[in-house]
Amino acid sequence: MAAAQRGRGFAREPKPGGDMAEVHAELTGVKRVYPGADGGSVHALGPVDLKLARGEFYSVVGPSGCGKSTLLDVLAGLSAPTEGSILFEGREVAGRVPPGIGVVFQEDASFPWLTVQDNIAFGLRRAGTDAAEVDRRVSYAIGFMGLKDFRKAYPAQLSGGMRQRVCIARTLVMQPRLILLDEPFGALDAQTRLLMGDELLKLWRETGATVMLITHALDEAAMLSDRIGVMSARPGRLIADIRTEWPRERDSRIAAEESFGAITSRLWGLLRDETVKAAGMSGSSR
Amino acid sequence: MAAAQRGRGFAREPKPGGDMAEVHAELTGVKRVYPGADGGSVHALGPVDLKLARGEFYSVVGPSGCGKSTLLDVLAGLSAPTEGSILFEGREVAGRVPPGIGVVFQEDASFPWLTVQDNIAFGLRRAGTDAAEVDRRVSYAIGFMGLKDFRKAYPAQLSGGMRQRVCIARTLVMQPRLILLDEPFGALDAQTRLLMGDELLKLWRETGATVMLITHALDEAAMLSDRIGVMSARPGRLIADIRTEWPRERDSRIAAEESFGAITSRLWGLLRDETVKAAGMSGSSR
Amino acid sequence: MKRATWIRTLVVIGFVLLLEGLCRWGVIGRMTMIPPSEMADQLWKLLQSGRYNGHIFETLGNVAVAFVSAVVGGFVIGSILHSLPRARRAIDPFLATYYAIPFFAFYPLLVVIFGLNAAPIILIGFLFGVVAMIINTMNGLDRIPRVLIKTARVNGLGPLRTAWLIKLPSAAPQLFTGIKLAIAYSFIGVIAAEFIMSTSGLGYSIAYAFNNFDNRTMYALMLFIITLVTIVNAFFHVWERRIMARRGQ
Amino acid sequence: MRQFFDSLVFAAVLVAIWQGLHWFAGDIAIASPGVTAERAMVLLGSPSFWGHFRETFSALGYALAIAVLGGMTIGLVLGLHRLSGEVAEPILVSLYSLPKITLYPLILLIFGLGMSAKVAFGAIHGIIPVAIFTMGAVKTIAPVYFKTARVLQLSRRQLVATVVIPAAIPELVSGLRVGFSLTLLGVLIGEMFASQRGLGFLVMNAIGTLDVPTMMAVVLLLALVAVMISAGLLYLDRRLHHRVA
Amino acid sequence: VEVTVTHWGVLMYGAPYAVAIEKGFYRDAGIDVTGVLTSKGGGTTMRNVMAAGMPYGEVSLAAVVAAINQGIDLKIVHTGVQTVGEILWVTMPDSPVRTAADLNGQKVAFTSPKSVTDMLLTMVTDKHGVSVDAVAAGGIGAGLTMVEQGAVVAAPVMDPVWARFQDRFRPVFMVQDELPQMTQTVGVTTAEFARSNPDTLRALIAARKRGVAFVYENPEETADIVAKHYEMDRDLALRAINNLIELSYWGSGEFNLEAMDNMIGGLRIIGEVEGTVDWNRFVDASFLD
Ligand SMILES: Nc1ncnc2c1ncn2[C@@H]1O[C@H](COP(=O)(O)OP(=O)(O)OP(=O)(O)O)[C@@H](O)[C@H]1O
Ligand SMILES: Nc1ncnc2c1ncn2[C@@H]1O[C@H](COP(=O)(O)OP(=O)(O)OP(=O)(O)O)[C@@H](O)[C@H]1O
Ligand SMILES: [Mg+2]
Ligand SMILES: [Mg+2]
Repeated sequence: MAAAQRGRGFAREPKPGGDMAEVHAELTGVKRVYPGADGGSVHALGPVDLKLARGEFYSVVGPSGCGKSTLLDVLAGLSAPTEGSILFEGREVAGRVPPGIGVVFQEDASFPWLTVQDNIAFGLRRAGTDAAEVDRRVSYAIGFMGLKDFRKAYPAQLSGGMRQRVCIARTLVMQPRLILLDEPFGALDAQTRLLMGDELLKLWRETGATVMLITHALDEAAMLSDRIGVMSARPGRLIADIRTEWPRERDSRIAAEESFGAITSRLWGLLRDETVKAAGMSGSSR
Repeated sequence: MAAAQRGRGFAREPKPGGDMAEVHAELTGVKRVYPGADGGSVHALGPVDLKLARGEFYSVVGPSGCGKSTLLDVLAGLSAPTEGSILFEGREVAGRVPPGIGVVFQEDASFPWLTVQDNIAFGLRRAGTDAAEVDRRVSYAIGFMGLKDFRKAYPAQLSGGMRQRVCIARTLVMQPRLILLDEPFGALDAQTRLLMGDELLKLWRETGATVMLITHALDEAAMLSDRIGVMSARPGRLIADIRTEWPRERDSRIAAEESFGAITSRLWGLLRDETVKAAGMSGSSR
Repeated sequence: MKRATWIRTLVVIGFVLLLEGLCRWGVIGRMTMIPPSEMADQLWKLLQSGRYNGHIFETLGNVAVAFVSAVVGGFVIGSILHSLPRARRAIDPFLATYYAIPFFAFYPLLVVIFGLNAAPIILIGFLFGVVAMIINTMNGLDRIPRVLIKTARVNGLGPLRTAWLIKLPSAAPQLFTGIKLAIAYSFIGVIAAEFIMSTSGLGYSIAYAFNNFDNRTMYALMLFIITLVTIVNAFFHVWERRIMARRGQ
Repeated sequence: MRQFFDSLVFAAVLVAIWQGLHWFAGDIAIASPGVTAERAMVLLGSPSFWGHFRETFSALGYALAIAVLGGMTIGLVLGLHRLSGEVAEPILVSLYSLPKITLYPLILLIFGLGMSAKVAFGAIHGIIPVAIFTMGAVKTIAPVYFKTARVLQLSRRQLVATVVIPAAIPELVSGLRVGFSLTLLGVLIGEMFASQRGLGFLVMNAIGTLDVPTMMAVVLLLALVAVMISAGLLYLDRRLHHRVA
Repeated sequence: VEVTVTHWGVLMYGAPYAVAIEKGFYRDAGIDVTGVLTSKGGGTTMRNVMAAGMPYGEVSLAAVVAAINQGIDLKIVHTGVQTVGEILWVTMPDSPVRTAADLNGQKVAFTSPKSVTDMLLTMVTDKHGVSVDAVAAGGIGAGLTMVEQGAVVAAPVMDPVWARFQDRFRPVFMVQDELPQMTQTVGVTTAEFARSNPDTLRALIAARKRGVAFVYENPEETADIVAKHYEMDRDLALRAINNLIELSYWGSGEFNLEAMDNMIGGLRIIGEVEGTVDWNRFVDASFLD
């Protein structure tokens, strides 16, 4: 089925397997300092060194406020790093979002004044894609995301989970080669996350894109990723890098496997120390 | 330490161990139907039969919108059941909140116009407790909840987790014998939940109260409870009852134990079917 | 909702009947108020005779011009102030006080600047309406979720297209509130200005009728304005509901 | 502090525009800032001005008291009782946008002259915005507060006094800001028509005798007082909203 | 109690009342007049009279007639200002316009439609057979400003405003020189009050009469009193009072039916009155002595 849909779905070009060693995006010594209140400054991130291989599913976990969204922002070119360099497909990312990157944000970013299908078509229309092609891709995305009955609905008529699906579809129809997702299921309950995770895996396999997923839920990270980065409390640095060694064809049923328990336990352990640190300062931030 | 504080802390009377078999609250054939839009009706809950033993830590998990909050509302007397009877300490609960029940809600219910200490003292003052006693209990609660440095702060100056602590303290100073918590840590990240869970266990041991905790997070339920009820998709019914057999003296470190993995796996398994069902109708609800 | 509409209709009818009764039984003297039925009757006659058409059209024209310029001007000023937070904070206390200043005192000034035509009246209507629009424009722009702007950047939109495609629709609910208030205040300003200083228009006609003890005409015109305002309000109410219902608000 | 300075700069800009208008339009239309200020100082030194001032502001005080107490009561009742709120809201909004000056003859016929008419006219300007804001505030109080109150066994009176009103206060202050301005406007308009005392009367008199400096001076003083009161309310407003945000 | 005087604080109708209050003439007559109600004039003042605690006041004749025409039961108990002669039209000093005849084809201001100035302008232009483009300015101030700005060539003015701007404008014509005498204001009360309180009325009228006499005898002191009550510049008040004394502006109260008919004639021209007014029904001279 996946083979039949290639070329008319989300995938830009057939991508058999992919060379896992090819570096798709690279951060070197990236630091981000925000100007704080009262003339002070907030060191939010880094220094971070990170290489994402093409076609890899990479997750980032870390305590609240540790700089995960900041990491995503600088990687996507939405804010410039204070220090360090970011390469995407070999070219420097400097404060502009390079084509080929798609972002699903932590907050609900659906446009309340557009229907589901207009939301999904938004980026394509702005890019000047011809109408027939827009229709084709949007229909496909709507079908894939299980939004068929809601194509004419407005976001307010949808549940949080369905709105998030709209945002994912809006990103995917642009056929990005690097997909950044910032806690896309943050608003959902554990059970719905499970389903959405399976869908995300399917997508990832189909498009052959590189995925970076930011999440709070340790089991989600353990279930979905090829590799998990654990971040320290603010200023966020990558303090561990865990490979799951899951097969490419997988879904949430791996939660029943023994190695899943091992991975989560390790994550819990790593995070306990960081949590205690972060909690100590939780009163001042947020 | 716990022994020394008895009588001046949250506990109404020394409660050594407690007779686990004594029924504290009992729901029989409870059903709740809401009047829906356009003259229809929404069958939100039941029929549910449930017995809570005095001093027990009971958790409820279930998919979003399955009726968990509705269960809490009818048990607390905040809304009357459409059918069935509810007994608390042997007396019928009929649409009024009986004294002795404390509730921590899913939403942030701290009063933004009161300082932390006034928030916590709120219920006591309204009940006409004398000032010295109010001071004593509030000071104790503030200490216990780690809010010492924030007694004069307003909720807006606190993080979500600390605000939730304020709400818990406000409930506990009333010395309820049955504490109902509706996803009290819903807004927090996994790491902070961990800490809060440990605090909750400490409290439960100290007060000897019966606790019913509603949560989305399966690992949280597995980690904290004596017994876990699993709810079906709406209309919520209790489809499983899992005993953890944890010792009374426990904390989050039990997550490292093997039986923890077994319990979560079982919960995941039970929920997968329910989740699929719930997702099928997720478009219509919420 | 249906039920509320019914009850509201009944309440209004009941109130009118009560007034009718009070006037007819002489509890309210004829010099104070005439029965609503007579007001309506007189209004009908006035409208048929066409004697007040000139005044009516003049006032409506003035309100329309004042309203449109208040909306456009308020939007532009609001957008500019929004992008200059420092200027905005400096001006805030003045905006809040604005309605306490009797603009009518400046009518001679306005006549000098604009000449003796409708412009001074329109300007007062504009001055009344524009601030509501400014405030609500700024509110609307304040409330645009940052993530939507980020989305625009990810889609490679420039500042102009971001403003047109993202900011404007996103701020629409507050802009709408501003528009509603602007029309109300334009009405209030124009009619008050006419009432106090002008030599024509509905406001003037009411003042004139008052001066000449012509209670029937006065109340007929008052009824006309009340009805007109209610209709305009209802129109905006329905329109707003339509737009907001889509967004589920 | 910086904001205060900025506001002063803005005020200076206004004065510059004023001076420009004066040069353009001549002194029968608009007195220069200098002359106005001079006249204002004279007024401030004259006891009769303070009589007018007291008159206006005591009328404003009564009107505001009626508007606030009445508006809050109406708003509370309508906000707490959903059906009556739904019934009343469009009516209130219609009344809000009604040019109330058209009701002036009616007020005069009912209340006669002097203080009571002024107060009534001020109050009808102010009461509706206060009621609308209060109702809005009460309606948007999070339902969880009402649940909390029930769990804590509050009586109906305790509920209103210790939960509903405090929760609604930030919005109430916003309503009060609008209500204050409109009430003052109402009182002034009332004084402009039929009165022998008050600042509105002074303005109208000055217009009548074409005493432009006095007219401008009174308006200036009025504006200054209004700005000060309003800035106070704004400060309160910001603080209260800040606490909630 | 309070009496009502139209344009109190603005125009000079009120000077005798100010004197009567200040010099204690009311007190001597046994009435405690504490203040004066006023308003912008016209029907508003008439309504004020009826709404006031004591329904008595001096109001423009035009407003009284309007009220009478609406069927209100009023009694005119004395006359006030017996002339509209103090009104004049002015232009810029360097203007070529010198007489009423020169206004032909020009833009000329009056205050508001169907006001006294509207009426007078119509009567004067009719008299000279000239046609002007009459413009409603909305007020005295607006009219003068328009003259300064060149929007109209002439605008109406009267004391004390005229006293303030005497040096800046030049008269084109004075109504006094152009038109016959017309009664401007009258003392009015409700028929009910006239019936029940004849003595009060008599006392009120007598006190005013003393006030009028005082004004003519002591312009200087009157200026002091008016300046105080009107909160007006003293020199300005004196100049205005002297101007008006020359015109015999304030009448002692006696009726001059011809002057009243002249006013009615004017009102008829501008369509404010139809037919004649039967003074017998409304005038009650019995309180004058
Ligand atoms: N625009 C900004 N200006 C100043 N400080 C900022 C800004 N954005 C973020 N911060 C601060 O930087 C730190 C990291 O923020 P960030 O949003 O990256 O954290 P996060 O890991 O995504 O948190 P969460 O898990 O809650 O989403 C926080 O302390 C935050 O307060
Ligand atoms: N007052 C109400 N009127 C009508 N329907 C309601 C009402 N309250 C809840 N419902 C419906 O009843 C169902 C159960 O709601 P409830 O809030 O109990 O679910 P829940 O399990 O607590 O969900 P969540 O996990 O999202 O908190 C939902 O479908 C909801 O839409
Ligand atoms: Mg984040
Ligand atoms: Mg719930």
